[in-house]
Amino acid sequence: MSLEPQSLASRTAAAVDAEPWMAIAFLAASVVGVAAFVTVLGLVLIYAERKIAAHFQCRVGPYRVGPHGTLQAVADAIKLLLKEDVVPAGADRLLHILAPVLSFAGMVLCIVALPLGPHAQVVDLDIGVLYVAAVAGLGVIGILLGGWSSHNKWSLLGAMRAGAQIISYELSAMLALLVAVLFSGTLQLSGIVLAQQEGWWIWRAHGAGVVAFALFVVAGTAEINRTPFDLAEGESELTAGFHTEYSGLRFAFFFLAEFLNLFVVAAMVTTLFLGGWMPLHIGQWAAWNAAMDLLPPGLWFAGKAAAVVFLLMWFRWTFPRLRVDQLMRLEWKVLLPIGFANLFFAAGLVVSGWYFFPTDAAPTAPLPAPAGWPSDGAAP
Amino acid sequence: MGLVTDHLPGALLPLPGGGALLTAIDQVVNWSRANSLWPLTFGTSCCAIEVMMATGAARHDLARFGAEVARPSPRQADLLIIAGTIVKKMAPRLRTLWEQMAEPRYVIATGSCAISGGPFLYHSYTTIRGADEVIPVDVYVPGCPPRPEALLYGLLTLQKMIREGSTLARPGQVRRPVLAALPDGMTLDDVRAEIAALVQETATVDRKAAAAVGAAFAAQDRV
Amino acid sequence: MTAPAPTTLRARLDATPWASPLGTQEYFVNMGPQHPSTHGVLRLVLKLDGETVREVVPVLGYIHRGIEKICEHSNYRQLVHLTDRMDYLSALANNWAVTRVVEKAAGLETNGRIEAIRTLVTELQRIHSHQLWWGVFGMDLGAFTPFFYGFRDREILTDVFERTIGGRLTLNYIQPGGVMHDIHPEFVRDVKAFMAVFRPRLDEYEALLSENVIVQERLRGVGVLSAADAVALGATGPVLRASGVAHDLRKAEPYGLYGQVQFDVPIGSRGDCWDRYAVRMCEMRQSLRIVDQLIDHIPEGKHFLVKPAAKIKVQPGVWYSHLETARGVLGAMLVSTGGEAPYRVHLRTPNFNNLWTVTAMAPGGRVGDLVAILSSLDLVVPDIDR
Amino acid sequence: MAADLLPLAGLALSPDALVAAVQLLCPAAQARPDCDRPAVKVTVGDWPELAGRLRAHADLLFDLLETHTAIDWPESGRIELVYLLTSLRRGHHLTVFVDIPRDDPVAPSVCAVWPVAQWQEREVYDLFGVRYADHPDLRRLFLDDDWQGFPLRKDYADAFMLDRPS
Repeated sequence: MSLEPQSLASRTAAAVDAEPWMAIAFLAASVVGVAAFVTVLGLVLIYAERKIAAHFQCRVGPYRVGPHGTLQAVADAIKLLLKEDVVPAGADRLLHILAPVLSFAGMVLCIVALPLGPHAQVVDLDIGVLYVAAVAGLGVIGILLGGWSSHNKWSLLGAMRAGAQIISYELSAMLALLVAVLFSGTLQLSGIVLAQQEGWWIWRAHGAGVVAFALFVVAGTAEINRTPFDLAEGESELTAGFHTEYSGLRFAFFFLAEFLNLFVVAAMVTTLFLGGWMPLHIGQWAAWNAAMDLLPPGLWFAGKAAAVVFLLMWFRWTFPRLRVDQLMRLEWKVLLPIGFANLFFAAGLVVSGWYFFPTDAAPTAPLPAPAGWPSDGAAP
Repeated sequence: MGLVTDHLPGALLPLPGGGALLTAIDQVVNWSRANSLWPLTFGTSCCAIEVMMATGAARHDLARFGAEVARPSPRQADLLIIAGTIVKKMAPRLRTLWEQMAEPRYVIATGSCAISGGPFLYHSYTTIRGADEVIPVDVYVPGCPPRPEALLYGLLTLQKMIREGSTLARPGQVRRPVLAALPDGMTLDDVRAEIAALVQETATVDRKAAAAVGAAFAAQDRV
Repeated sequence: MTAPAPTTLRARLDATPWASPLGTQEYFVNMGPQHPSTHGVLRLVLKLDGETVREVVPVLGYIHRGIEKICEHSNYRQLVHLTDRMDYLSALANNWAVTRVVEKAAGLETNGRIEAIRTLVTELQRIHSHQLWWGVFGMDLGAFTPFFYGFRDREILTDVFERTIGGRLTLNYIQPGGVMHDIHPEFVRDVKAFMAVFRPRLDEYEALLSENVIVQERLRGVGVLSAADAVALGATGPVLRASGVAHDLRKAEPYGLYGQVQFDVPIGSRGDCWDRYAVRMCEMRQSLRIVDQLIDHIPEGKHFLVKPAAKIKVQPGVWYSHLETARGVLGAMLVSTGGEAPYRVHLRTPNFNNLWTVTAMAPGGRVGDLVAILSSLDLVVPDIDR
Repeated sequence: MAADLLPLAGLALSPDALVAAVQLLCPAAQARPDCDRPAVKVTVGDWPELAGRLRAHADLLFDLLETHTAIDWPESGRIELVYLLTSLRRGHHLTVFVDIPRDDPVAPSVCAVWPVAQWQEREVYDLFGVRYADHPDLRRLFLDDDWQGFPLRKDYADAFMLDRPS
């Protein structure tokens, strides 16, 4: 089995060179594929959340619609699609309509760059990590616009909370993410997965990986507005927060984006710290690694992502919500210093090569000089 | 309602087989609406504890029917459960809440207060005599307050009403709740016959039996 | 003395001064009457500066049904069922308050069995009420699971009530002259079974919510109510006790069998949300203690001493009687001019008086604090509005 | 602060002593024997001063205004205000009755003495129409601002109300 990753885009690029119409076929296929993937995944996540919540709470959850309630999310989706769509009087109509689309788009743009398996990645960008971090920020624009345009003070309050919260926690998420980038020596998501061929960063990095993992889980939970950081829509405080005035299809977009963001965070955690689709390899133990390879990489990825999703759901159904100033204090006074310290510690580890199974391609090799520069590498 | 639902019947019906297709679509749509009744978190009085909280809680678990997603915003809710007394000051707010809900929306009135004013019917200067004086109600669940099981039955009745009720071609057509509430295999005529039999039975007096019952009561009183 | 001109809410809001040290604008937000954390139809007009609450103006009357007026047109037996619908979470204590004042006014006797049953079921309902409060408190803080745990255990107790009383919530059980039905033969066994289940569950509650660091952060030092303020604003019950005033009518003026049982009155020291939370958690344990002492010693006797059809008549005069419900002091004042119906009934409800402490506690805190404060007051809105 | 508010058991005055003590403070106060708890009736002129003294006097210490309400007596043309006072520190109770004329019901506000009176007085204003002088915020409490009439008055008539069929 070849684990050499190859994104859909790179495979198609070869085909496009031969047959130009393949470009259109690639576009159409990826649009349909991503749409189907997103829909099915959203329904599964919604069903899983309701069922898991129910079992945490000593009840059975959806049970009557389809066997064990499996069609519950389908019924909800169809109902939401056909529900009346209200734009309140006094709302900024254009922004009101645009906001859920932006929120949804940010999430979909993240998903196309995620390596779900060695051959299951739509686009494999060189700067995948930066790209995901950047487009994930689109979601907050959607939330801010939605709250602003709704002409409702509760919405506005929710949106402002979300804005402050997501932008703050983005910092910690970045710092945690940089640790994995440092160890892997690349910004390419598939490269990061490959760099974990001899072990996942969470255990290979002498503590720095664990700290970064925990940081990223906390900051990620905050970025997707889930309990204990669900201040943006905190039901008991702001009725429904930024989406108070949304109904029908547009609310469904927010709702779906919220659940798929859960997957995006879980997938990022998996990719950066849990080896992505990489089986549990340990160094050069060939027998062990071969045994681990028996499970296909897609299953490895799904299993790890599901475990992280379950962890986040566990948070949600256990913890109460933080207060808005406590939330900020946690970020700026606790997580951020820890993140910085951890980053420097990790940098030290990388430079000294003092971690399990250091790769040969560590940044000790000199970088190639850019074209046109003097060959001795000195700046002109 | 939506762009699609408004224009779909007009576009489909002229086509060959369009009617059958429309019926199939109707069934799917009504199935989804019936099985995804998200209630509004709204309770005014005692009924809120029984029908909103106890029914949603672990033992009775409204989630089994897909109705546990309580939305605090009326825009996202499908079902308004009027749980408790409605007074004059609240009536305009209730109306506003109902108007803010997006179509299709359904209303269940629970408890005597929301049905008729209940214990506060007489000598009260504020109590509205039934929430249906303010907004249209689909299903009434009696009780003071109703047991959670009663609300579940009300919910199932509403689901039946939705499944058998309005179609895309004829929106707004509502199946009457009395018919929807009947168990399977029973028609309104059966009920009428049963009532007639009961009336007949109570109207006929068996003098001998009545005398025996009276004697038994008299004996009890002496003891 | 000059007669003042009555104002309106609009005028009241317009008259509030706008203070904006940063040049930012303060704004009003309506919380309620339909809001998930006002637990009913309480409406609060908040003046906010960003997230900070500057002022809270409660607006009442969204469930004002005129119970006092209806009482004037009811006879002395009919009074009881109306009280079920005020503070429905301590319906039995409400029944008892009105029953006591009618019994006092009409000179009706009770016996040991009646008093023991009344004390027992009222104490059980105090637990019942606090279980619901605990669940809803968790939900207001943003944790949903406590709600389900609270209700899971509450249903066991609801079954106990249902067997003896026949109802689940509005029980209408304690009547002038006795209790509606004698206790069910399985009552004692059921209550013991409940206590065996609930004691470990109470520890589970503590592990899930009390020991959670976020809960402690949210509650400690939030909504501080000094003892002097609590008394001045008329607070009673757990709210008053959390501020450090050991006032509990069960101890101060023992009624029922409270004079014969051992129990402690938990009090707080700082009067913050955490103290109010802790006081109620301790009260559940104390109630279990009371039930424990009484459950095996219910005296024999009749459960109803007045003929069910007998009309109750009261001589002219004024009577007042009060007792401790799960939320504070519930008083019933009865004015009679003779005959079978009261001339005037006034009900002093704990929630009406406890509510106003929020106007002293909330300013300066955040919106999230306000929700915690409201929840720590354990308000039942129909009891405020009557 | 908290410590001095703890009930001082055994210091409660007996009902007779309580009435006598009030009569010392306000000689015009009359005892009300038809009340089951110690009760006095004072004139509306004496009341504001007496209220302050009841609150502050070391032997009385009525720190809690348990409730305040009114009784309408249309036959004698008066509204009787009722103040139920409790001393948490002493553990005794006192009921104070104040008569005001029914056609011009103006009474002094005691919310400077007991702050909770602010809302209790608003309730009485709402339901009985008693106007309190120097009340900081006299508005309807339960009913809408534009409500006509005062429903707990005995002669309140409302086309909306239904009488129970007998």
